[in-house]
Amino acid sequence: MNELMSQAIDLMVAGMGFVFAFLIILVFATLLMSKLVLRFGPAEPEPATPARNSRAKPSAPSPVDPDTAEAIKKAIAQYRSRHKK
Amino acid sequence: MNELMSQAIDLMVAGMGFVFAFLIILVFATLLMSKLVLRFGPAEPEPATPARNSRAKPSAPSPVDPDTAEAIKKAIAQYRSRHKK
Amino acid sequence: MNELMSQAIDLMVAGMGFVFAFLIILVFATLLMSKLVLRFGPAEPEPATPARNSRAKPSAPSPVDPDTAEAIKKAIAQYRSRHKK
Amino acid sequence: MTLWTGSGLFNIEIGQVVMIVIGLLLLYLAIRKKFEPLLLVPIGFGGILANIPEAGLALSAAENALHFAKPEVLAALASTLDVGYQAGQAVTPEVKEAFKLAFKDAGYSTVSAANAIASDHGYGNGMLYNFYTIVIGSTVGPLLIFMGVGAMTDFGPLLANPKTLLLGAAAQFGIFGTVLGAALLDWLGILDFTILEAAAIGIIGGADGPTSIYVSSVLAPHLIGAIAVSAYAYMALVPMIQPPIMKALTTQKERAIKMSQLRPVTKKEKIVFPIVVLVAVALFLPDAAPLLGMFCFGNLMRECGVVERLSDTAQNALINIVTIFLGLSVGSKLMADKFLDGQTLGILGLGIVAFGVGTACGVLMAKLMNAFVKEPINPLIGSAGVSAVPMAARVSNKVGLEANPHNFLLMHAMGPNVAGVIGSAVAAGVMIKLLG
Amino acid sequence: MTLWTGSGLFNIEIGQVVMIVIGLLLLYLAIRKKFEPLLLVPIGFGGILANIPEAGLALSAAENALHFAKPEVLAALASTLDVGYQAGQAVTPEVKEAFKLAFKDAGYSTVSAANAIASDHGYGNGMLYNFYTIVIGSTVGPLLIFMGVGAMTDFGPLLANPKTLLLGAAAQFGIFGTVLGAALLDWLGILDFTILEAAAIGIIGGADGPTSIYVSSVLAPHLIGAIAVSAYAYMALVPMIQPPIMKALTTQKERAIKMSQLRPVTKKEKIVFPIVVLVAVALFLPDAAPLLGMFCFGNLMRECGVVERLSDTAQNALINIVTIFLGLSVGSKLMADKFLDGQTLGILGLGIVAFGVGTACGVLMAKLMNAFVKEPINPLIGSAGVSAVPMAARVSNKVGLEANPHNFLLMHAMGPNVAGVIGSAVAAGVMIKLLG
Amino acid sequence: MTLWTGSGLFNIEIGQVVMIVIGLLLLYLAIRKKFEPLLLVPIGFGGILANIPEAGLALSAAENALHFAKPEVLAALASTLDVGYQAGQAVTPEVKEAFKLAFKDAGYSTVSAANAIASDHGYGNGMLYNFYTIVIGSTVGPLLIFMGVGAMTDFGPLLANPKTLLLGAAAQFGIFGTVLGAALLDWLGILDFTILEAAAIGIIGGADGPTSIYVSSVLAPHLIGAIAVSAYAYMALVPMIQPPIMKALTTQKERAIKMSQLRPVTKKEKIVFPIVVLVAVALFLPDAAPLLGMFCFGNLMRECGVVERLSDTAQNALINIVTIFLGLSVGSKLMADKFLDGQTLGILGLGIVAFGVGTACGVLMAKLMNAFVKEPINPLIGSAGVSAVPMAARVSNKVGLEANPHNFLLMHAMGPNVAGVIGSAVAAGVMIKLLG
Ligand code: NA
Ligand code: NA
Ligand code: NA
Repeated sequence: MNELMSQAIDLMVAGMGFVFAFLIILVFATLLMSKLVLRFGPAEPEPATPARNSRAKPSAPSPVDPDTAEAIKKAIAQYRSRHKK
Repeated sequence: MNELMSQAIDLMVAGMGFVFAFLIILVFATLLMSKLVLRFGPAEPEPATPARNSRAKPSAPSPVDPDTAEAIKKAIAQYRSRHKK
Repeated sequence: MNELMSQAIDLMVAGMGFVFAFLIILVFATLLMSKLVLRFGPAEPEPATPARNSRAKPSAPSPVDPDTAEAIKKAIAQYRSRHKK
Repeated sequence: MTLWTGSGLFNIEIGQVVMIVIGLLLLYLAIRKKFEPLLLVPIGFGGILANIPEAGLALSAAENALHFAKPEVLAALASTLDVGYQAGQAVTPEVKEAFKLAFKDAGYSTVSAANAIASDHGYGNGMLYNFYTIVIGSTVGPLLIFMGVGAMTDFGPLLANPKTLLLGAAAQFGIFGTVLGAALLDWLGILDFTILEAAAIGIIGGADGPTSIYVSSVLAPHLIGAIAVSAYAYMALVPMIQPPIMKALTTQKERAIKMSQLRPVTKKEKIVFPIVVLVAVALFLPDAAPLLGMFCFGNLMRECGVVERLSDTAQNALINIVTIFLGLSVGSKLMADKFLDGQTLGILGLGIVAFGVGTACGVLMAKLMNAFVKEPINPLIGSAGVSAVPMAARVSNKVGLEANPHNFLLMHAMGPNVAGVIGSAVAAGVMIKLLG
Repeated sequence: MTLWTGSGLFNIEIGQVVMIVIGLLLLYLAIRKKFEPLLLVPIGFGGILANIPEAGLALSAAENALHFAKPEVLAALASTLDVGYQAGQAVTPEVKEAFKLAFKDAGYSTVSAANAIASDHGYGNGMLYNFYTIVIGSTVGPLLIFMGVGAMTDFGPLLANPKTLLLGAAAQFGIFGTVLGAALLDWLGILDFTILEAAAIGIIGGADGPTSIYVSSVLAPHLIGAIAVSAYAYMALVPMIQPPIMKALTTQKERAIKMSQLRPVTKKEKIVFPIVVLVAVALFLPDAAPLLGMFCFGNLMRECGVVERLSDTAQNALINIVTIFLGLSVGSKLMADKFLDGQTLGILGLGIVAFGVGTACGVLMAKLMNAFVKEPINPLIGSAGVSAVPMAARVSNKVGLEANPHNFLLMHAMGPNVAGVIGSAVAAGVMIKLLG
Repeated sequence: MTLWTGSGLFNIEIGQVVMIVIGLLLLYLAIRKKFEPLLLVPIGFGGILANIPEAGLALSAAENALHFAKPEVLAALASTLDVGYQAGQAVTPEVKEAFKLAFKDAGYSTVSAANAIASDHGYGNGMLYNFYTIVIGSTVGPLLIFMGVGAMTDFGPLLANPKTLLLGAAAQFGIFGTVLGAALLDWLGILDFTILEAAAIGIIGGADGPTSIYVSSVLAPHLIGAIAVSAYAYMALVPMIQPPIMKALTTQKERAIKMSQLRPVTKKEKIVFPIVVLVAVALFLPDAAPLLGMFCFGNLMRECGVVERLSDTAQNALINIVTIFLGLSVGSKLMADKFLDGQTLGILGLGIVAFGVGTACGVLMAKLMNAFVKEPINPLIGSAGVSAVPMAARVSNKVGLEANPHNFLLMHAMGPNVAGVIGSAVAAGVMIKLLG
């Protein structure tokens, strides 16, 4: 087994060891944080919003959220139809 | 009285003197400018718009001014209510 | 006739010659391209959109195209009028 | 094992812990207390990043090289930094100190030479150091913010009543009074300041973020962190700082003075005004040209009505992008060795004095003017002269309403409010002219 | 007192006064007369800023150092600039001249060395100088504008009738004809031009802002101010310049020619076209690759339909930001010593010739083509070949309507109009290839 | 004639033809097949630009000078690059090779010196070279993208079920397994890799674009083109790569496991979480500070609710601008001599292995966790741990629906999905710490 091979194995051991260590710490830190926040803080629950966390979403630079935009479009369409007749 | 002290006093005298001199000149320049503009220019009065000159306003990158936006929102709300029934 | 003059004439000959050569090639390349595309591609004709290709158009950073914006404005105006009475 | 010896926990110093806590405090104030969040969120976060041990995000390539202090690298740097060190010589703390000191006092050419050598040895500038160099070191950041602010500013109320410019002038006593205060602290031997430092601290009295950052980056870059933080913090505290002073200096009767409706201002006047200011600057104070020039440019783009798209960008995309980098860059100066000393406390103390003096002088100036003008000015709008746009104007309005529920001063206060911005930019120009 | 001796009024030179007036004139034309305001507002304002006495906003660190000419600084610069000056020697106007001349003729390395020395002595680059170096010196600014223009351009009409590309070719005679004109002025001894200057002036005939700025920044940076100003000014004047020429060269009957409705163009063709252009450039004219490459990239982003958000940004936030800095940078070249001489008048005179020749050749080419093609072309669309998008196309349409109220040429004119953009970019590439 | 001898057709090399075809292929995949178009359109286009013969858009000033190899320029460069060449000596291909090799191995100072000399002789950096230096060379580009991604990321699902972080950890086996794979190829003598190259290739397993670009720019810049392309390509192929593996490793019964509705998460938790992550990074892995710091900063701006305008800009204008330049910069590394060799094939091969291993380990980890936790986890969400946000989570959801039409896993899969981003950033930090 050549040197690169052993380096790679060392890197894997150290790397995965550290990744797990770090994320396990983070699990406990997060659980603790949530407990503290929920203990001392008015609970104003608010559902996780999946729609927004796509990183590739082609959102144009406008702050209007999708369904408002949707509504605007409908409103306009309707306005136009009313406008024609 | 040490040297820094005297420097500070000199700075204050020069500074405030200049600030007043400059802004007094600006007062007269502005009065003159307004007189000239109003003399030779069709007077199309237009009220100062306070709403826009907050520098900290979290205006999203949209050219729509607040009350138009307001109106849009109302329009949508109204559209929706009409839409439901 | 001085040297600059002859340089200018050379530049003109070479330049216009090349410009024409290049754009003539481009004419044929484009015709060929169109033929190929229209041959091997489902033809989904779509009219050229003049409205958008003004380079100086002061389009605010919003994806709404002019006449939609137009419509929005009208819609709002109308809403307001309805709102007043 | 490298991972452990290279970890933060293993290397962290007490100073860094304190600074990280301060960063968290700034985030708390910004997010929970709404203290100028647009700046204090990036500043606070940048402060934390700058104090992550071993990461060296706020250090130049050379500083990172000196931190790790490999003998061969030190040997390579020795001649450039003019430090007596031979290859192979032991790297004692004293040696590292000597190198760091030499680098701190080095001039432009030496610094770039040292950074080049460090780069040759594989060290790079920290991310925040690059941000600082590009955004603040070049002074372009504050100027672009100022351009955006100009594009958001409506001079209408000022044009309707130009004499309120004088209120904006009077409030600048806050700046120079604070310089005097700093000198006093120095005289009493409580703290040491140079005139440059005193002037940079004074600018806090301008109650204007970009101006403070611009001036301190020119006169005393090492204080920029403390100065920017106290400037923004006190701007957020204006609603608490000003009212007592305003009430103490005015009678109920004065506070109840009603001011006549402002005349409408024509578009033309608004277009010509920034050009008038620019010409005045060109003729009388070239050193204020960068600040006021960009401010007027932004305002002209706003008012001229033919470059809407540029004005929109200056007010939104561009100013936001610059704000993010400016905030992180200021945060990069929140480092233990520079921030945790008496001067910072002095700066925080003097900062509140600055706001107080500015407020008081604005109010008194208004009362003084009432001795001369026919139709009286409500002295409460004088306090708006410190700028802190638009907070200070809102305060004038609020206090006015308490005195007389039918007395709306907001529009009248906007005049001195924006005048204060011009005033402190002029004061900044004078300081840079005389000291820079 | 420093403030007075350092004031603008005390130091202003007549040249600067004139240039400031010219800046104000540009602002007037841009705001009141709507002359290409997106560019001329920043250019005019930048021109004023560049001429504020003592501020040195458009000067490099070294130029600022030479302006204030402190003996010790001159001594430090002497060896680098290779000027015979010993420390202590009196600083006569001649000495200052010698230094300035030496700096003007210095190469890249010498310039950076001199600036480094000036920085060591506390002088910095002016704000506008930095903008110019980054935005135009690197040529990135015009290229990004060109990318944005590509993202705003619809090649549909051109694809529907590709032979109109030839009209875009013919109009480029405006460019080379102007080069000839400049050479003629030189021959007649009226003005002196080098071939580089003549070529840079000729590009005004391209009637395309970014192309003009790009070419002059490569071939004759010292003329960039005059060239950009006259290019944009004449683009705004197209509705006045073109119609008489168009009418003079066409009969009423020709002007009334109706052209058949353009065929619809498929999305696919629009997507493939920019790639075809790019490949043609790669094969035949690499020197046009930066300009046409970015143009095609912008157009591909627009048409491909899968990167809407990038296309939006290229058309708005990004192009606006670059436009602001590009305009100010061009303005920084409106300095008295460079702008106030015969060449500028020559450039303004030749510029209008360029537009005229281009217009004429476009029209004549259309008439020539009518001798060969079966269905006739209305010669009025030939004038659109000078580009000046979309103004020139609108002019063709307007003149056409005068001749025949039912004759809408706008769509037909858009073809040669955008072809003109490609044509002048190709001409630019040829010039850079042969002279650059 | 210059135009012909300078044309692309006359000078093009076979390698460039192949690379241009590859660029066109990338555009086809991006536009027609929707393969991560936001990155692959700019990368593909940049690749074509970089391979335009004679244009030298991706070369530095010195490389351009060496390409044209004028004797006097070579003579000027000889001493700096330490190549034995006298003025006047014939310029043989060997000589050019010698110069190019010397430049390739040169350190920072030598490179800048050589570029300065080339600039003195009128050569300039290519446009793409400048983009690369500023955007990737400084590492700022990937970091800003990461900030924007943070501003688009919702940690809600992760906070509702933090133990899914472990799935994000397990999936990182993909990274280190690939390093092992590369080492194996080297051991078997099939290809040669250094440990740095192997590590950079491994990061493809992180299935995260900016992280891959950041790590390879630090560890193996010459491979950045191949690594970025294969990372983005495989991210687009996730819907094809993952399902078979997921099905092979799970029983129908496991895939049908229903998971209980996630608890609602409070705004406060979302605000505090990025700060918790930042502190953990500061304490345990400073080398991940740039990546995770910017990521957390973006997320804090998103969640804190007081800097909406900054968050909007980070998610739109800023990230779009950076994406355009980042893509073109990556494309500039798609040059024949660097891309067309065995290593690239190896990288493409290893890349798919990386995704496979990561997917498998994520699924297996989920099954392992089921042995310990009371309420069972559906192992299908384990595969989302590779990140590739949000594609991988959608895949988990889709496969889950096939097994049980009433089983919506999307929200549950978003937890490990974003955990995977943190996981690979941590892995990146470890690699840079141990090898960088
Ligand atoms: Na102020
Ligand atoms: Na043209
Ligand atoms: Na990952």
